Amino acid sequence: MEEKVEIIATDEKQEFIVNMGPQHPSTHGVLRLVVSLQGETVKNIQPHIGYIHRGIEKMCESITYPQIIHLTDRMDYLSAHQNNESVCLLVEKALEVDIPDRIKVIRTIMSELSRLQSHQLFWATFGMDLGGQTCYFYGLRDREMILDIFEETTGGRMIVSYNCPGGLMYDIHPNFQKRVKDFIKYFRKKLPEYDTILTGNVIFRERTSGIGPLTLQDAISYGITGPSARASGLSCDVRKHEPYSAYDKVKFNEVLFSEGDTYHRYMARNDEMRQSMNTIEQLIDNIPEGPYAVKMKPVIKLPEGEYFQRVETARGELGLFVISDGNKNPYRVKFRSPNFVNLGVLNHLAKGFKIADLIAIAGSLDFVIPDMDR
Amino acid sequence: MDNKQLEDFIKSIDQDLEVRIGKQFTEVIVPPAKLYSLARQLRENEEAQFDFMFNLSGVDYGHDLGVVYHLRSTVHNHSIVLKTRTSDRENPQIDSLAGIWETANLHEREVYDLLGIRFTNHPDLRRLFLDSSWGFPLRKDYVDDINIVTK
Amino acid sequence: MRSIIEYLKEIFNGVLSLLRGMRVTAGYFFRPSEIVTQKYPNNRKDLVMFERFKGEVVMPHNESNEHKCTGCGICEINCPNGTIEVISKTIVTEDGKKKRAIDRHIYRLGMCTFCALCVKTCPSNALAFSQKFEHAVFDRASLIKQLNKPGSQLMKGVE
Amino acid sequence: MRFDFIASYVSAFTGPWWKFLYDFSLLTTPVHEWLNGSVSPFWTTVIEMVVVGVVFLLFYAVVGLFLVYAERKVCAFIQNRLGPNRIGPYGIFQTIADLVKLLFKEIIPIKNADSLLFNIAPYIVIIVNFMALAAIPYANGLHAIDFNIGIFYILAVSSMSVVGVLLAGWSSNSKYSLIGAMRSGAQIVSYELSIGLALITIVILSGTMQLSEIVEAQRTGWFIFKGHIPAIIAFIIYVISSTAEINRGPFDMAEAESELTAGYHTEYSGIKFAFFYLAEYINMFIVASIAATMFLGGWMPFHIGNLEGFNMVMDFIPPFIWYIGKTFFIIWIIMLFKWTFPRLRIDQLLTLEWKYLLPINLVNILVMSFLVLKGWHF
Repeated sequence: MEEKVEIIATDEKQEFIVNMGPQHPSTHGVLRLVVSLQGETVKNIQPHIGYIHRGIEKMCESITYPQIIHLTDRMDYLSAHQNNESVCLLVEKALEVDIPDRIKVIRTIMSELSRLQSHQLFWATFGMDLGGQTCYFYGLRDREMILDIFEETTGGRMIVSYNCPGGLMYDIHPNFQKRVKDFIKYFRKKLPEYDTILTGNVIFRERTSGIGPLTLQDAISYGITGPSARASGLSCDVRKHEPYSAYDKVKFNEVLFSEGDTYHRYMARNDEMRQSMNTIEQLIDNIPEGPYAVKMKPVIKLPEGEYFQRVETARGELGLFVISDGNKNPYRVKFRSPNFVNLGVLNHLAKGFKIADLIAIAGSLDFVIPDMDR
Repeated sequence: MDNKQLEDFIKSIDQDLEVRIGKQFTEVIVPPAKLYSLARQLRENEEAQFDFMFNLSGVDYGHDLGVVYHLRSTVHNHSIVLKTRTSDRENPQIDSLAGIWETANLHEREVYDLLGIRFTNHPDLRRLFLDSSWGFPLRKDYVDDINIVTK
Repeated sequence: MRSIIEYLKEIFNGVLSLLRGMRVTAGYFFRPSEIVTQKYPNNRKDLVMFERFKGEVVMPHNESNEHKCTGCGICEINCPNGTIEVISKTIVTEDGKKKRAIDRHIYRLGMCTFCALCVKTCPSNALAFSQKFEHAVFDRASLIKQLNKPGSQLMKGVE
Repeated sequence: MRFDFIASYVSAFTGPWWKFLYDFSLLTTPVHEWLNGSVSPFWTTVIEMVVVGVVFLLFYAVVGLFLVYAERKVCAFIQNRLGPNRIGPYGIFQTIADLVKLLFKEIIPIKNADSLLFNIAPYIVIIVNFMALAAIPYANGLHAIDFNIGIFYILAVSSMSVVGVLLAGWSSNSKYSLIGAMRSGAQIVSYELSIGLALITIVILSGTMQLSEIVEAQRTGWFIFKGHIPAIIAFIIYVISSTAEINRGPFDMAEAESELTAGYHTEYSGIKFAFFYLAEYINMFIVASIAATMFLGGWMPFHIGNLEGFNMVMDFIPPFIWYIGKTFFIIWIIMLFKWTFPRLRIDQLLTLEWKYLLPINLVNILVMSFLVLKGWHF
């Protein structure tokens, strides 16, 4: 009798350790998850990051503020516009520069477009993580149109570097408004297709609903932001709480759910696509006339002090914390990147679920690895 | 609570704490010894309820090493900044707040990795991005002849 | 009985949702006109990049091999990662004054991050982006380019 | 040696030569008789076996390569892409080029792998495929072996392929492979049941297990129409569970790309990987063939009862074309499944089988038996 008990005890200790990554089809980059399994059930996850740690914070200490912008492009490459904007807003706030409305409106449109393309890519890769390969191509097909808009105006597709302290690098392209309107018209037709293929699909629902639930308390304690937190009911949209650029002039809803499972994290992003389109539609015809950039000093020096700027990227709140000693280089720059913080909750969410659910949960948190490592 | 009320609130907790009202946030300078108890009170006090830590950054002030905590309350929607610093560069030790806010866990690992500040009572203090062959690159006295080229 | 009806309803709705999805994909299967991919190297001739596309930094020269670069080095200062190196020389102008002029403008394409700060800050608009996007080469050394053409001179009227 | 059979060919060609298309026994019987007359019966059997073997080998390669190409093209069109388009017109030689590449690729030996099992696994899968292919009626008279328990034989043989998959996963000393193989084992064992029961529904209707007779019995109408509601339900269940049986999406748990990289064949390279890859497609061909034979009349043209005129018109299309058409229609549906649906989770897969397919199947068999007893079928 005693012997039998002992065997069971040792069996429970026997963990099957699987290394997921750094090269794995569904970690979306070089994230490495050391997963302890018991059968198919996940017992523990240890994320190992740092495979593309580039030391952006250290690099920022030796370059000037306009030069920081091109590094922020490379953190969360799907929210490049918002990342750029955080630096510009911080510098403008510190120097108390008054920004004309035209710049604000264009920045808002660009941010929303960039959120839209990020969520499209989320939809695409989430579908692929769950095994629906076709979603990936439909998502990319539609995202390509936004990238074309970006390319026409900014010259870059993902790495846009469009904002600069005091305004924008160039004025919008003459075709910009027409193209955006065409895109919205096109995408409003295609979005129901997304729902038919994935959202309504019975397999998809079974795979996602009830998987990896995140309670409101946990979301707050783990510091989760963005659509992942809003699916749990945490109202954390910086665009609502601390409106920057032209967000105080537009009407949009903060998408909130209370369930917090994988399905609702997905739905939060899905609904945000609609909200983004509404926001763009409100602004695209009302871009005020004016200069596209304010004349700034050739060498930008922030007054001594500490500055903090939050922006809402597609994945959550990006905080930019800068300590300036009055030089043209910042003394210390800290990026509070949403992905890095969201990674912390992965173990908590996926424990006790199957290995296939781990993929779904990690997919629904929508990681961008370069943003974690910085 | 606005910045002024927050200042009074902090003073009511501990008279000796230095409170500054900055451009954006009320800043509290805390000695490392008092950090944990103050954080605990800020988290649990009904009036304050700073339940959301939205940033934690380690700073090398040249002589001192410090940590800056940005806290917010999702209930009352006010923010506060805690600052702590230690002058021990050889073995800097600061209490871990991972037991109060779960998100501090990863943040503190990052600070340990890049600045070498040891967080006592941290559940899992390992290096995060780099391996042990590196020094602490975010310190101002970090030297790397190969990778950091200055002209 | 009710549970059996629920059971059948569940199956019916599930199958229906699957069929709806299949209708979308099968629809695309029968509409090859909506294909978006291109046969890339075959359509090189009609590929037109957007005019603002940041392909690589170039220094436009006019017909008489003149450029606008004065060799001031602002692009080098503004470049965040040392992509640009301006090697200047001192020349004597016609009226006998000593003047700084460009000797070689080195551009390392392999390091460039296309932040556009050099093009943006150049006081004499000497730099521009070309729309070339096929950058692959077999030798890393050929990614280091000299932007001013040999024997070129400063355009008249540019200070 | 007598060369009489040549005379019969000549007479056939001077007459309506296209008769071969409608009855392949016109082509094979003279050869068989000539061989019987020339050499001893033992050698006749040996020679025929070799010839049939070579034909199947060629058939295997051609069908496998074509299906790989077809899948790439189908999925490309579904996904708004062009698909392979470089080698040959519309890229039809793409898979041949891929095969040549795989033939020349190095076979990487795996450290600590059980080399005997590791090497043997792909061959088991291939052999199982050949055994199943032999019993399928391709056209009138084009049938390698006509067992009286043909459908039973195919079921028995095709379930062997799981052995190859399990061996591959176990022997390659990789955790991903092991998980993939274990999933595959659980999956095939459960779905074997559904396939069997769905086919038994039709066997009840036809009253025989011999494939040639099953096809012949559909001369007056395909079973899916003859058996109406229960036959249609059985057909749907068969298509779903056969998709699961051959480890294809949405049931591709065994190779689940986004979870297990490539599942049981993660560690295979070169031609051994190609074997697994081809076997997957031939498996698809086999299950589609069985579906076509059992539900859609095999090579039998589309007939409506005693409508002579209509049946005559349909008979003009050669049986082989009918067979290929039906098989590829089902293959297309299976491909459409894969490229539309997300993957199920392993426990959902088993839930689907045991909670939904199995009860429906059992009720369906009851209904079908009742139907046959009462004679309420067409």
